[in-house]
Amino acid sequence: MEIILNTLISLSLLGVVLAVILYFVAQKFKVVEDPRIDEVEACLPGANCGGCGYPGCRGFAEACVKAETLDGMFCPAGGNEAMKNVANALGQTATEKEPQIAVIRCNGTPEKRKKTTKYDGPVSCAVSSALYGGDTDCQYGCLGLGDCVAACTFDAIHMDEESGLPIVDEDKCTACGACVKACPKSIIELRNKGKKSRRIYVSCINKDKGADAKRACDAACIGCGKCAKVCAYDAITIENFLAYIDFEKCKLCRKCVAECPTGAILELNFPPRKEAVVEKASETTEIEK
Amino acid sequence: MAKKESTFLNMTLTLFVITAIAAAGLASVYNVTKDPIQKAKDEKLKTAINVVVPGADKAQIEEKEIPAADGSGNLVFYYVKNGDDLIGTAVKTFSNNGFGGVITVMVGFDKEGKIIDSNVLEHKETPGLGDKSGKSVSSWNEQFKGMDISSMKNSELKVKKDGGQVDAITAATITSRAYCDAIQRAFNTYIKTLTENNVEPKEGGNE
Amino acid sequence: MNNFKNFTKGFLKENPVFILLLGLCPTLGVTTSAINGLGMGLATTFVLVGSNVVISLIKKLIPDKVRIPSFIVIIASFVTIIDLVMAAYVPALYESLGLFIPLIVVNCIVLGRAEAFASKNTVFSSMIDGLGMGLGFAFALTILGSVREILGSYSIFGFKFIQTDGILVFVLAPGAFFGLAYLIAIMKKINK
Amino acid sequence: MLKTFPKGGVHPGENKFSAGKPIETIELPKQVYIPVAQHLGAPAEPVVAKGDVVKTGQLIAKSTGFVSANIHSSVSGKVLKIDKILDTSGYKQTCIVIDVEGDEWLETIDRSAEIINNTDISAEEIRAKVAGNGIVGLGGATFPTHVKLSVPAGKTCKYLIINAVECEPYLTADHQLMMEKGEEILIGCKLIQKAVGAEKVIVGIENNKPDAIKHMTELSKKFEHIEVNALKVKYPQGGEKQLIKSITNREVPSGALPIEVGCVVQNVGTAFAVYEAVIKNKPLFERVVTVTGKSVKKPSNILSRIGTPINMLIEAAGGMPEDTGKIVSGGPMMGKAVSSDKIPVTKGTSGVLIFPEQIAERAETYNCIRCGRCVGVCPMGLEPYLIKNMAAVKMYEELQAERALDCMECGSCVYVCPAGVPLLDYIRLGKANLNKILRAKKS
Amino acid sequence: MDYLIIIIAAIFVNNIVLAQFLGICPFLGVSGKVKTAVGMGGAVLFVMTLATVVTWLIMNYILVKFNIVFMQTIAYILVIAALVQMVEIILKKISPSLYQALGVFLPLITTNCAILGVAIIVIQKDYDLMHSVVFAIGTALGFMLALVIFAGIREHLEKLPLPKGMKGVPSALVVAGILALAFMGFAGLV
Amino acid sequence: MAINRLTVSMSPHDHGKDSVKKIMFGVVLAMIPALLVSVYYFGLDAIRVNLIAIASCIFFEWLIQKFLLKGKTTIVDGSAIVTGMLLAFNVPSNLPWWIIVIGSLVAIGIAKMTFGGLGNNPFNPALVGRVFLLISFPVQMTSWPKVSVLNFAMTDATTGATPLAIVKEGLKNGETFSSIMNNMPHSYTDMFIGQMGGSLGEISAAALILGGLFMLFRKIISWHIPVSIIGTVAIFTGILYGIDPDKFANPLFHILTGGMLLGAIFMATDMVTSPMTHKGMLVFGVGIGVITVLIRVWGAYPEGMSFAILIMNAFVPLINKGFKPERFGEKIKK
Amino acid sequence: MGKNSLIEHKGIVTEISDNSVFVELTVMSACSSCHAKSICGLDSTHKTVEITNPNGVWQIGEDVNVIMRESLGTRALMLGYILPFFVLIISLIVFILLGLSEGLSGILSLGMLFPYYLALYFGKNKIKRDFKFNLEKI
Ligand SMILES: Cc1cc2nc3c(=O)[nH]c(=O)nc-3n(C[C@H](O)[C@H](O)[C@H](O)COP(=O)(O)O)c2cc1C
Ligand SMILES: Cc1cc2nc3c(=O)[nH]c(=O)nc-3n(C[C@H](O)[C@H](O)[C@H](O)COP(=O)(O)O)c2cc1C
Ligand SMILES: Cc1cc2nc3c(=O)[nH]c(=O)nc-3n(C[C@H](O)[C@H](O)[C@H](O)COP(=O)(O)O)c2cc1C
Ligand SMILES: Cc1cc2nc3c(=O)[nH]c(=O)nc-3n(C[C@H](O)[C@H](O)[C@H](O)CO)c2cc1C
Ligand code: SF4
Ligand code: SF4
Ligand code: SF4
Ligand code: SF4
Ligand code: FES
Repeated sequence: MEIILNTLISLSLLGVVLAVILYFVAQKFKVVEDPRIDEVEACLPGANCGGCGYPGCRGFAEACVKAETLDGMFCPAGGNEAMKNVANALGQTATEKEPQIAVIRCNGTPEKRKKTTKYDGPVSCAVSSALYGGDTDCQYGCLGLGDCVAACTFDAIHMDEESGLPIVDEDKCTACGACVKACPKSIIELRNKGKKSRRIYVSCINKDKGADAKRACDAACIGCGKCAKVCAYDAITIENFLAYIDFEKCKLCRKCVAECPTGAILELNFPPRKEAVVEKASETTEIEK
Repeated sequence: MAKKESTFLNMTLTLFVITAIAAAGLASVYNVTKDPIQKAKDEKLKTAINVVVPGADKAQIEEKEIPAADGSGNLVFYYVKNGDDLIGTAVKTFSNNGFGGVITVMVGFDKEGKIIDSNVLEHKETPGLGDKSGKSVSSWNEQFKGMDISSMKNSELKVKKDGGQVDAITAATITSRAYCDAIQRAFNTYIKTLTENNVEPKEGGNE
Repeated sequence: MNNFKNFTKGFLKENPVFILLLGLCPTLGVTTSAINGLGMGLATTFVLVGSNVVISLIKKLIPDKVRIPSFIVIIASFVTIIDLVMAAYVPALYESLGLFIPLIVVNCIVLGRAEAFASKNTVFSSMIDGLGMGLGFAFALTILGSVREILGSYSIFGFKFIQTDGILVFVLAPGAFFGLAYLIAIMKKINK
Repeated sequence: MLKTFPKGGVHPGENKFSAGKPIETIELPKQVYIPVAQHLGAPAEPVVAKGDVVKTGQLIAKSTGFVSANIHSSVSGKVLKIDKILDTSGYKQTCIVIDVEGDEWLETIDRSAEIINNTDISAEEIRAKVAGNGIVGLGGATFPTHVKLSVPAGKTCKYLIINAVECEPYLTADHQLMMEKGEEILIGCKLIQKAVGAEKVIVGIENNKPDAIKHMTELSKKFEHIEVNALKVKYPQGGEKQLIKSITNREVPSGALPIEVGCVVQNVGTAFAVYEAVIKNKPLFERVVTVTGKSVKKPSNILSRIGTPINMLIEAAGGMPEDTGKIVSGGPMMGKAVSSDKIPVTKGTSGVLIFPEQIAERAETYNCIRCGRCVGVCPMGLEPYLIKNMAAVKMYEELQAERALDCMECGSCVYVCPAGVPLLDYIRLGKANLNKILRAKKS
Repeated sequence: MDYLIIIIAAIFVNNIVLAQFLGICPFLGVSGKVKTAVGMGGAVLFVMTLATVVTWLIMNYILVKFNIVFMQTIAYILVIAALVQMVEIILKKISPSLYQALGVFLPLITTNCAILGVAIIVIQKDYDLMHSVVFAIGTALGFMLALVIFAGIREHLEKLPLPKGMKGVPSALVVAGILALAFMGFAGLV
Repeated sequence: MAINRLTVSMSPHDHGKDSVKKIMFGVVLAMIPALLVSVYYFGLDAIRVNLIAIASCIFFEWLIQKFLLKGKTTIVDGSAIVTGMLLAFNVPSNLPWWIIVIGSLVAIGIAKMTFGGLGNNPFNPALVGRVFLLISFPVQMTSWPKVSVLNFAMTDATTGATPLAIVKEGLKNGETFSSIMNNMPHSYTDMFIGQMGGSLGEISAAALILGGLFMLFRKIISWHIPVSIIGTVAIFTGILYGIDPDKFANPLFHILTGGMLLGAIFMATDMVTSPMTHKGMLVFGVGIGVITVLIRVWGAYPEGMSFAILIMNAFVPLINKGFKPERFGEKIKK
Repeated sequence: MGKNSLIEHKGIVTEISDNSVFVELTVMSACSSCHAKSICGLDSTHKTVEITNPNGVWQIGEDVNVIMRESLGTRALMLGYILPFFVLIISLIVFILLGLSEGLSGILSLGMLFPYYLALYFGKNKIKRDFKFNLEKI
């Protein structure tokens, strides 16, 4: 019994003393960590890729909790789904964002774009591009040394053995943009993923005059302007002998694709085109729907 | 549903209550476990003694701390008695010369001062090498059984390498030596207690 | 369903040791044998479950600012209970875990914190969470303990399968680090 | 004991095949490609248009700032176009393409061979002529010379050091120039001395050119305050800071200019160009280029017009060897490998080296084995392996504390590295990115 | 002499991290920079000594007196938790700028595990106050040594391309293992 | 004009003659004399141990690179051979084969490949292997066969202690150093040429020094590390010996016995795990010397070289931070 | 420059008063992603730093770098931890040598920290002057 009494007295006293101490502690730590941060963090993919612009997922979670709205907050890795969860957790609404994906704007396979020199140095696009324009006559094209591959935390981009060009894995790419930053040639662009993942874009960024571009690479955009003429939606602009398709305006009608004399415009994930269908633009649109 | 506010009083009270409850709970648990813990401890000691003085588990044990003969610290003597009848004496002894520092050894002497058995209690020797001196690991310390140190020449409780009679554990001479040292210390002290109690000392055995 | 998920995540996806890298001291310190690891793990589980339940029961009564100290008191009480109980009924295990039993406090504070105060959780889900985390911890400790015991003393749960000394390093400090290092690497791979 | 700089340095094989070969002129090309950016600093602005007829020596592109230089036509003929043409940089750059017709020089240029020793010209006038005639440093950095000749207020120049070290293996252009135009060079030195107000001119020549040392010492007796110093052979003695250290034992502080320690360094070729510009009124439109290599039939020192495609020089040196694997513009240690044999000679082209295939490729690379040799040989006292590692993991900002910007890219570290680590590749990357960051911070 | 032996033993022979397995989390977590490691070591030195003094007093003058030694764990953890925070609060109240400078300089991690461990070990070893304090100092110095060595190696490894699976914690643990192996050479030194 | 595709690379375009491979095989060459001596004294066992160690090191390196790291294999660079040989040099010649294999696995797998292979490892692989074995298999690792000249029969040689162990034992038992040395079966000359118990590569000071000189000449190593280690040991033990020549062994004894020379010449000099600058190397060497003597004189182990080198390996990054090369233009600053 | 290196932390301007800018530091090393930080690191992620008389013009919500000389960090460490450590143990040693009992010495040496902190309190203005941070835009 004595022990119980002793215990009771001393420990309770301790409790009171501590309470006093902790009262002051609490004054200092007014911001007790918001438990919602944990909840928000749980909704995030946890890749710590930095795509959101915050230091790691936790940083983003804190920012989300602290900010009054979720405007301008987006986790590219988790995408809309993650943001919806975050919004739920915080009792707010998330702004939907068109899902995006990285595309490689170079199609210079070894057959189309002959190697003219041998690069002898570290396997690094950054180093190579500091040395010279690249081992082909195209000064704009992909160097094929895979800085983008190394930059991707989602294992979503790989070098294709045959073409020597990177390929983006549709399912894995989260459009975090790490590869875009890594490419010294600015070849990679984030574009809207498109319905059923269908995309059309000019797979070339060569700004040389048509003849020069063509000499360097058979797949080059020569800036002839045929595509721009055929486009009914005004989605294609030509600048510096180079066509660019605005993905906001493009309606995926595929007319330009057939028009391009060098095949520089790529279409992705469309069903195979029946010869007959190509003729009638209207039907092409049908297929899409 | 509303959470308690963090006022000074509130906090003090809450914490007071929580600690009080905790204290009460713990004290009860302590009360319940007090005896089993003591029993476990006794049990352990008894088992340890029983290894070196068989029969100790059924006997009473008297405990006494006695300064070592060479003044290097205290040894604990456990007089194992059946009523008034002394079955043997277990001595908790030590040596500082182990490979990893102190080795604690329990030695049992019979009434004549012969070694009944011995065992290591604690050590920091290399596992697998030094710890072979423990009874549970090997029967190495069988060789001490029945030794009558008092009848031995000064040098005999030593490893063979040092001119004694004891076989060392392979590649662990240091441990073996320390073990002998501990036993010697126990014996010397044991003899000293006998002399002090005016019991006829046996010959030899002093350092 | 959600509870089930909560329960299992402690094993692989959010294993406190292999993935969250929490509570590494006891993980390294007590795992000289499988049984020690298991014992430590179960002790931790007990504390975690107990404190989670108690806390989620009374959390509404506690003002925010003494949350943490109350929490500490409760956990420490459970630790003391398990400490006393182990000393009384499993003295051998108690001795080999030694210092690390009181240290359960630190671990459990860390492991249980977020869960215990998550505002929405029910008592039951708190318990499940504690159970999952605790068993995940026990799982990790048992694995590491087994590895070290198998390599270090050629035995498993005390059953010796080769009658010689093992590779001693594995029962010593360096072996703990090596074992954990490669287990973490393997777990990372599995989780991928 | 001959003087040299104390720390670091290497001894690459000298391979001076073209030593002693007289400077020769070759037939004019049919077309020249003259880049508007041949110097450090802002590119020049073309002042001619397609179809214009130009004379040799005529200004075709105008300096666009203080640190920039005029460009003159190296031939007479008609401007064909102004277009992007591949040059030494490995990228396409703006060039003025001229169809050659005859070789009609501007009348203002004194084409006689007579040596005129007239230093009675004011410093301003010297600077004006140097600037007007587009003189840039010919030692490799192509820094506009008039800038260097304008000593900033508050600073004084004690020594004018003439860099005749030519420490790069293979190259012999400066050597040969000294043998043939020694006197002109020394007059050029006097002119520069006057412009910068130096007390003394010291010509530093490495000991592997005994004939040049003798010749120049002989000639220097004719002039006051000119001294020739023989130096122990060690690469990169030609580096400005190393040369100053060797000769004066002064150390230019990190990030500072030579004038900080009272020195100005000019290449011998530059001195000659200054002579020609000031005395003969001749713009810089031709220079001596060493064309050499183990497989080259006729290693030569060629006086080439700017804009000549290098394959013409190679033709003149006996033709392109069958097994050519690499062509380098400049020396083997600092020169730039070019991606085509048609790139034009520029003011900075000191040599054209041809490497056969078997030695064109670099040594096999391993991980760095941390042997410390790169640290030992770095003349700037840097830790190349560390800078490389940091650059490779993108720790660009931290490079500043490691003094990465002090690296002069001499390549000594790569030369000795037994593991063949591409140190300099990454160091350059690191420097470039660090500079980017610093510039961004400033603005 | 006694004290010297305790210190040497605590730093080298029974290094808290490498042999006793305490304070592993901060050891692995915040040891990326040598400067910070030294700083943290300094902070731990003070906090550990302070905590040892206080807990020792509590043990010997409260728990033992009232015969409630079994309350050790709960009393210690409470006292340590409060103490560690108090130090910070006092600093903050006394000189906000000093506190801020520290905050910028150090990632303050309070190594509860190690501090609690030391407080308990000291009691287990039956040290008197002075020996306890010396032991705490030795332990803290051992912690600092391990932390600093480790920070050096980490800083170095960070710049190297390690195999993917070994990056971060696994390689750090292997380094710790080899360090522990090497420190075993000090066995028997005291 | 048809020319080949030109190679484009960054400057410099010239390269010195040394390569990793040449360095590694240089070290192997430098170890040959010590190997020959060990064959002379330990018989074919010496070769057996060497072959097993080298083969298993190469095998594990290949295995790990091929199947775990899935990168290119670099076993041809020769570093695995050096590690294997040095591991073999550091164990008794009668070590069972499977223990050697475990040692190789630890050296290559744990100490080297964990960090990505040659050049990245912070600790000396052979020594990690050795210390691992020493602690794991103390019995086998400390039973040294007695030397017997040209014993090719491979009969069970009797085991004997190393001079270091004999002296340590003796001193601990209160004998004086000189009396121990009088009973010692080995004279200083014996120790110099290699007639004493010990790990198979460490016995002959003469052969090791020969190898060291060769490496110095080939500029594979510089003098700083060996000289600072040996100098420190000589001074430190000299002072102790001066204080009490009965209780402490003399410097010559310390230098000639145990792994002192093997460590100083071949293991501490491993460039991967030693500092980059000469000043740093001196500090490194002094550290090794001091720790070795501490362990030898006061520690439980008779030999402290391996531990000392590993401990100083851990300090290398700090030494590299503290002893940077003198920057050009630094002194003039301000 | 090399010797006098700087410590930088990212932060956000949260408050501006007459001559001070308050910046909340956002990331703090490894702890920022640790689950346990609010227990052990005591919310070290939310540290606010006051910068008196900063150069330049700042706005609330702006991202900035807070810069401090590293030597200041070392000094802060000295004042905050190392000196009180010495006060503690030296007074402990002195009291014990004076022959006081252990418990009393312990309590007294703990008490000795008060004068230390008092001294610190009186010196706080000087400290405030010395410990200066700088701001930089990102
Ligand atoms: C890793 C290692 C651990 C050792 N552990 C012990 C030990 O625990 N006990 C011991 O007596 N000797 C130990 N030793 C020392 C020996 O094996 C030592 O050489 C021996 O005890 C002396 O024996 P000797 O007198 O037969 O040479 C150890 C040695 C090593 C290398
Ligand atoms: C921005 C800048 C300004 C310079 N200003 C001067 C100057 O005022 N005086 C001068 O003598 N050199 C000046 N230099 C030239 C350098 O000192 C140096 O000669 C030039 O960069 C080439 O040297 P190098 O070939 O050794 O690299 C300047 C260089 C640069 C990059
Ligand atoms: C590594 C290195 C080596 C150099 N070697 C030479 C050389 O051998 N001869 C030379 O004239 N300039 C050499 N330079 C260029 C000089 O540093 C310096 O720019 C030049 O002497 C300045 O004179 P300039 O402006 O007249 O060219 C070298 C530069 C570097 C960085
Ligand atoms: C002079 C020199 C000494 C070496 N010493 C060792 C050694 O002691 N242990 C070892 O494993 N490798 C040694 N190596 C080989 C190699 O450097 C070593 O395997 C690397 O540490 C592996 O990354 C040595 C190499 C050289 C050039
Ligand atoms: S492919 Fe590019 S955008 Fe897509 S996930 Fe990888 S790095 Fe991010
Ligand atoms: S896309 Fe860019 S980064 Fe990727 S391989 Fe090509 S050049 Fe390199
Ligand atoms: S680091 Fe720069 S200066 Fe130093 S040796 Fe290498 S290239 Fe030359
Ligand atoms: S010379 Fe090469 S191998 Fe040696 S340290 Fe430098 S980079 Fe590494
Ligand atoms: S410090 Fe994390 S469990 Fe000990």
